[in-house]
Amino acid sequence: MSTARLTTQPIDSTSLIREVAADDRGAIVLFLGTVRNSNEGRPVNGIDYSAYDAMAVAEMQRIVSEAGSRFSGVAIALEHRVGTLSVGETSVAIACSHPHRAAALEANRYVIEELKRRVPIWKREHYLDGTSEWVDPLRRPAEAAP
Amino acid sequence: MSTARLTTQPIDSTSLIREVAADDRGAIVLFLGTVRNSNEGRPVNGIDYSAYDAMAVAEMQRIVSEAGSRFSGVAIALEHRVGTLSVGETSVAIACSHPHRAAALEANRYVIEELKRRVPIWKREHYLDGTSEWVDPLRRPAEAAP
Amino acid sequence: MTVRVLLFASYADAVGQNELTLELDDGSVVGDVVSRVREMAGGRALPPAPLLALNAAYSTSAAVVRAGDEVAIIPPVAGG
Amino acid sequence: MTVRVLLFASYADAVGQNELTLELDDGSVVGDVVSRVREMAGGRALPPAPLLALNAAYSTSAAVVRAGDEVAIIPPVAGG
Repeated sequence: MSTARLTTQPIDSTSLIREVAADDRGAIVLFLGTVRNSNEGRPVNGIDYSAYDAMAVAEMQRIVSEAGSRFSGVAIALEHRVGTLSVGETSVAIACSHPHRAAALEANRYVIEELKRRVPIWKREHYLDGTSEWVDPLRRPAEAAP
Repeated sequence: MSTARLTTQPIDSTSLIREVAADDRGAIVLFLGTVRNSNEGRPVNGIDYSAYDAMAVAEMQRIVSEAGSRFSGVAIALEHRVGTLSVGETSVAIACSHPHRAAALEANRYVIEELKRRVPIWKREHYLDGTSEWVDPLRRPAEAAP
Repeated sequence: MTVRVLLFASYADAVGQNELTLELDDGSVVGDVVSRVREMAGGRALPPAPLLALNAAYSTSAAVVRAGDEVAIIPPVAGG
Repeated sequence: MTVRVLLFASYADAVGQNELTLELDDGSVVGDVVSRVREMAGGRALPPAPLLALNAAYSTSAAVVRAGDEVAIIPPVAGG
């Protein structure tokens, strides 16, 4: 009922929605994380995402499975992209469906918060001035992460 | 930055996402309400949605405007379909974007909850047994609404 | 004076009309429209204090109506 | 015994490698791997108590490692 995967290809959010849609589900919530053109005031022109692939997939699967226990009846499709992404491209997509809206919304939120907290994925931001840096979310205000 | 409208045509959720996407927005949240194949245990094969058109549009615009005040910087595209819908079809779509995920998720939730509470739209459910009924959400448990 | 009255969904079904015009005395309020509709055939299916709108915005029953206004009697909404 | 050690992102840059093998005494724990990596050139860029994984699941530094295990030293994650 739920899937989690890494991909090196552009994410097709419509196909994620199709994966979780079903006639007994009245609510579908899709979350897309996209590459922003700036971070903490610095102009960004792209991000390299890398992962500890095997563990990232395992951890993503654990998260969707936990969400399935917390929000009984939810179906989830989770996909995270790795590689070099340009501004505006989707890095992560989460589609959740449920008979009722509250669970679909809350399951989606659970998945994105847990993903950001514990899935071993890293990003190196490339700035317009030609420099680049590994992003460390612990070194900046929580509000700064998309 | 935000729009709200009624339509008699199938909702194109991809175009709603495009309306709110922008290079400075790291999070996009799409909510889809779809017609379920049952309600309170009764098999459903379709729903007629009708609206007090002028007021529904005005009220939807007030809601997205309120969301814009509560969640500064959010962009919202809200579309509700009226007419006869089959099981699985989308009756309402809400796309919210924001630089950060929390505001995008919370704005989306605000819009769907307020829409259900106050936008003058009604639905007549058609059941598999050939009967039909106006839906009155006040007469049944809150959990029963999608 | 004349006002336009809109009925929807189950209320329109009960009264058998979705739009009508009423002649009201000057100084009438939105609640007077409800009383008049409830006196019509089928009108008792409407609650005594339904949701109301005046010119496409929610209104109290005490709001004063003017010639040409549009009053809507709003059944429990069920959008989404 | 031999264990495989994985480094990522800023930690891999600091040490100049993303994968290495270490010879450890029997009974060694995951924390011993961190100590050994911190003794390597560039290793002081790693914190003394980083996030750790043993065979692709989060682990404490006290977990015992066995021959053939895969230990990963995990920089602050930044997915999404």
